[in-house]
Amino acid sequence: MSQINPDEVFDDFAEMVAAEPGGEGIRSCYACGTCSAGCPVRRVNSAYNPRRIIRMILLGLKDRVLASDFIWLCSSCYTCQERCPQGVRITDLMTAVRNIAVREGFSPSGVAMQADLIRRHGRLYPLDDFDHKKREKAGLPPLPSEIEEVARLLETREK
Amino acid sequence: MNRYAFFLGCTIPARSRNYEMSARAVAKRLGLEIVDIADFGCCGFPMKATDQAAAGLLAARNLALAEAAGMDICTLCSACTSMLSEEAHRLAHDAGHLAEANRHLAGIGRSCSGTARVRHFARVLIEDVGLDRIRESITVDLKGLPVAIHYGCHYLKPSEIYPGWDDPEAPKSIERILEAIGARPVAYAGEKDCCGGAVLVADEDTALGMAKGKLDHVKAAGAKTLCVVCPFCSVMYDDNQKSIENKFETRYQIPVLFLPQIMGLAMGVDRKELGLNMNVVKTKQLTGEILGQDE
Amino acid sequence: MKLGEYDKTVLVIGGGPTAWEMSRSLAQDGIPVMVAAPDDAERADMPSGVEWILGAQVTDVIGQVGDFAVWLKAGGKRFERRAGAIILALDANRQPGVLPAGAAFGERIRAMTEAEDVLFGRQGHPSLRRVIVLDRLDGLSTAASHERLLRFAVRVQEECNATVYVLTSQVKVASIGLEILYGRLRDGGGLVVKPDAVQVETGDDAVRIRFRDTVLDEDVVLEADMLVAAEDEAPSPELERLAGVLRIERDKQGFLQADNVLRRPCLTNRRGVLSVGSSAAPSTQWDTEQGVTAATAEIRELYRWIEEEDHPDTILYNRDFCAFCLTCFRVCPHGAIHFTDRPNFLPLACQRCGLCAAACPGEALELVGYEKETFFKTLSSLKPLDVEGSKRIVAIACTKSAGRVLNAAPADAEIRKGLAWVEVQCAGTIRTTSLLRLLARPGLVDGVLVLACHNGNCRSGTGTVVAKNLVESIKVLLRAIGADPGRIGYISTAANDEVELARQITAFRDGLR
Amino acid sequence: MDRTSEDVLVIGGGIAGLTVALGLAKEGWRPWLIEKEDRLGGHAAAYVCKAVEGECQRCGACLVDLALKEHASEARIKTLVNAAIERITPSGSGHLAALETPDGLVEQPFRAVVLCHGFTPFDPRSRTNLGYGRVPNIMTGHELEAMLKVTGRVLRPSDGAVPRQMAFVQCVGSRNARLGHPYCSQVCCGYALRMARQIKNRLPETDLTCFYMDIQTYGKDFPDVWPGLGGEIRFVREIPGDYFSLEGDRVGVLVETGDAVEELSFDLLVLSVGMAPSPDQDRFCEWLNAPVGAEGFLRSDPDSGVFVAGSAAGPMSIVDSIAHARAAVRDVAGFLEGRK
Repeated sequence: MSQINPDEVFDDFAEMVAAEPGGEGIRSCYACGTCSAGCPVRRVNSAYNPRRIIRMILLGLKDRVLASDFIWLCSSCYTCQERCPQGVRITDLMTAVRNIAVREGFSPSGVAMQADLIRRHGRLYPLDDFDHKKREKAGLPPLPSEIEEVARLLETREK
Repeated sequence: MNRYAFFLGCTIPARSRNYEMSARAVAKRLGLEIVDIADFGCCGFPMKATDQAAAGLLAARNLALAEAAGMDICTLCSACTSMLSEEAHRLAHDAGHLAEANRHLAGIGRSCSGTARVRHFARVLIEDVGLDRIRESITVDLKGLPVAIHYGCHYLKPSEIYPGWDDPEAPKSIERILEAIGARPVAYAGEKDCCGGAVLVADEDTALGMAKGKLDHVKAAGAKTLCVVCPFCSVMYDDNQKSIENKFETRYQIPVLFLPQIMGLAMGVDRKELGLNMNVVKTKQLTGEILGQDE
Repeated sequence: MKLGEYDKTVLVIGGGPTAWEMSRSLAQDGIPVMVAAPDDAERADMPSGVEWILGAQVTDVIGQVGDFAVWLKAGGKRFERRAGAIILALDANRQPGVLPAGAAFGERIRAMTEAEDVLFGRQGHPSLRRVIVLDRLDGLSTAASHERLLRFAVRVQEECNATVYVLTSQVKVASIGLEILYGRLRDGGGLVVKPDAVQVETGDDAVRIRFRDTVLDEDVVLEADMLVAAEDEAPSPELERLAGVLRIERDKQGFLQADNVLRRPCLTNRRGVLSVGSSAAPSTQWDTEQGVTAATAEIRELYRWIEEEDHPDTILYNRDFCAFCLTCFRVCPHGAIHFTDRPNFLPLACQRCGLCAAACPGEALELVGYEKETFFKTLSSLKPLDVEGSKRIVAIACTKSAGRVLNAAPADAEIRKGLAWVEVQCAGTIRTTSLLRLLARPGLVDGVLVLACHNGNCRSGTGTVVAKNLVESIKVLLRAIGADPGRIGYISTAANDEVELARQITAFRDGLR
Repeated sequence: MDRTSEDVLVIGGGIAGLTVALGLAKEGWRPWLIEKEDRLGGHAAAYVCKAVEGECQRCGACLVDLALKEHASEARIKTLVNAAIERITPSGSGHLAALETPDGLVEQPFRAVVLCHGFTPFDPRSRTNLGYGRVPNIMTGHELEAMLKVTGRVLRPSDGAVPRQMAFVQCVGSRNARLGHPYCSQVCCGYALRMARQIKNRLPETDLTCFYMDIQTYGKDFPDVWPGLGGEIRFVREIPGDYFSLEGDRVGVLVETGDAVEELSFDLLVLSVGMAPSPDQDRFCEWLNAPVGAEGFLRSDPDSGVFVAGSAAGPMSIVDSIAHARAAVRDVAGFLEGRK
């Protein structure tokens, strides 16, 4: 039976999350359970438990949270966020936590790949000749294969 | 009649052309002028998980393009709708954020003021076209075709970025459109449940499990088709229906149609023009019953 | 010592903040105040026009509102003073809850009062990283104890900028301002946990607490610089003695106000003896403020009542039948009987419950305006019912509950069918003989009902119980003589309980042979 | 001082208004008591006695009837029912009130105004996820009070059947930052659990569940009642996430269990709705510019002769409303006597 030990507790983790856009309201949580009870992901995969994640963050369990798989399970359906009696923006909170995780070097390959595709092509799915033919055949207007401007926008920003 | 900057996003032009075709067909029948803006790129949604600031910037760029063209945005994909609406909402309510966005957009010679309005195709139909005109456009009697509606999430939520729109806890908008075209929306358990599309990348089993739950309820409710308004939802229920059937050793054979595909049928639009032959789960039998013919 | 001189001075008992607030409020209204402070700590900010007797103990009190004789002990002397009213305003006795097994108070584990001195006392704030506040875990904390707990926790956060963990079983925020205080705690980074299985281990450098986090469903071990045990707002130890001296009721926890909503906010069973703040119940700041101000209103009202209305005798006394047995003195719930060579019935103290008259073995006492004027009148006015097969029930009804329901019911209401009733100030008024007289008229009276108030909602406190026991004893009597005990019944009710009362009266009627 | 000329306007004939008017009358003043409904007593007059087997549960609901009885024999109060306040405007050192009464418009100057307009029960329709009005057999605590008071029984609205499984959901509209209700309504634990005990006593076969966050200490008898309560009621420290209708008009809810989400169903579900400021508050605020407290309820402004008593000043029980109103009597009298 696992146990949480003092050395796992980072006092400033909750602060870190609260400072990230979307994480602001985390401390308003009453742990009432409305979020977890209504969560469609949780009904299928009990590893995902938004209330538990919030409690872990408030306790300061930084590594446990950031290195976990469960923070990537949120389907961002906003059911919990719409219902939270304390106005905790739980879906946005998960985004915030994911962003922190990525910056700290934890992110599933799929997620990184998607971001990379967009960086390079400005689209999740660049249109190749095959797509162009299909579109033409379907009588759909032509579209550029890539949006090069997106790449430039992201570069200028990262500078 | 207003003109709309038609925002397709990434998935639709490449993977859900049937949605695009049917939407264009219906728009034409209803006299909606939709304009393609070649420079539109990714809405930003897929980048949110890694870098929400960058995601917001991609959205802001698209909004800037629409503003420059002097048009509101009409979307088909619910994820695009929420990503763009969310950014529009922030740009309009957070001056600091607007300035920050423009600082970056300046780097590619663009700027925005946060005035562009973003609405989903279905919302435009209800608010700008109106149910009466939709009713008038009907030429085929759907004879109360039992349809299960999957509203999906981002079409309704977060509700704060959709002021004056449908109630996420008891949505009615698509129901009203379907009733207007002579279909019969059937209630089913878990109507509000998420398709799981966004979990697909992280955990396929969970995503498919979520989609399965919905298909079970839809089947139990005796609906002849499942109506969707988002390509992600379609991927989960249509493209993945076979793999769900195999994974859980069950059988559904529930055609999954995009809202404009059903509308098109009621307007007597040809199957091909609606891209119905591109749906993964075969739609022939369904349309056959409706049109009383077999192609 | 003699009575009979009206004196407006209010005796406030207590030396702390509540007594201070109380005397200030009275003084503001131009009411003379005398404070008997058990401790002898001088106070700089004494309200003007207030006589503050330090180290004073009230040893005996007789009399009635407007006219109390009080004996005090102070500075080794015993002396008598007069007062028009007495207000108990002692502050709570703060007791830390029980620590988990193995834990003991010391450097790192302190009770909250002590911790306040250490952390906010003169020696300034020691630098702390983490503080754990451990509350009792049986759910019996109060808004009062949590008001203090939350204030403490927020202060530790803001002044020592430490991370605060609060372990409790129920967050008690049912008082104005507490939810907002709880919000301040959370916004400041404080975490409230509702744990199971708490264990505490002390090391030299830190205190370790192990508990089951019911949200994580995992055991958590936290390390902190200090563990602070929350404290209950318990009754001051003085209260028990004072209750004896003043002959006033206490609740189960020992506060000087019976658990009876009719006494709230500040009344006791004795007119002119009030209790406020933590003398009456565990009190938040808000409760105390309301109690103090309400008590001032009460005093004003009492004095006006004394001055502007006449106060005729309430009890008729027949010395010839009196056995000087002190029964009346013992049963009087309102301290309205002053015994000299005879019982003296103090009209300002009497609340006309009639318990004394009912209990008097010699029937030497009679409640003015009851027996002859109402009971016998009703009895003699009874005519046999003309309707065939219908049953006549005579009820003796407490005017506060059943009396009100019956009067409000339309004449043709089911509840009033064949029912005649006598209203009494308190069901405790009823004499055995009255009920026997009724039962002795089978031709005229089929059933007899005693309609009293619910237990805990009785004005005299004991009248309900007395009436219930009376009916039980008469049932026994009837059985003994082979008569039908079903002819007499007891029902308790309330002014807003008409549906249930009707159901029970109908059931009683249907049960009559 | 000639007290008869010192008119005080007491707005609202609930327990607070009655207590204030009675107290002032006893002090010799001549309060006007204005009630918009056709009867005095306010919300509490509709509450049921919750006694269990002859033992009072300390809810205080009957205190309203006692106040009404006292009021009936108090000549110094000028009482107007079915009366609305058209407007209140400053006039000299006091306030000029235009009262719409059954006998037409009355204009009357007052030296002091006591706001006792009470609260409004939270309307669960405003949070559509609660299913109220959409899912059959979901009712509010106030509706349950009324049902018990009028019929003495508990029956399912949908079919009049006796509920075998019943649930209470606490903190509905209370302790809710999203709604701008940063307060505990103070009364809901008390009324829900007192009614639950009474129902359990009358229907021993019926299972009772209570979904909650924190159970508040209510009444002096709480220490005696609480330890045994778990034996009568199943306490679940969870707030349901979804409310829906099931076979046989049962109410389904989704509840977190710690390791999964469980679907529970009940014959009848009661939303323990809290207190919200009365809709009338805004008008009084505007006319008298009475300050608004952190919780969103009104505060007294003694300097300008504006006082607030009872649940118009914040959520509070009947017993606390009486205490608050008694205190207000002293403050109002002090003001009229020209004393702070």
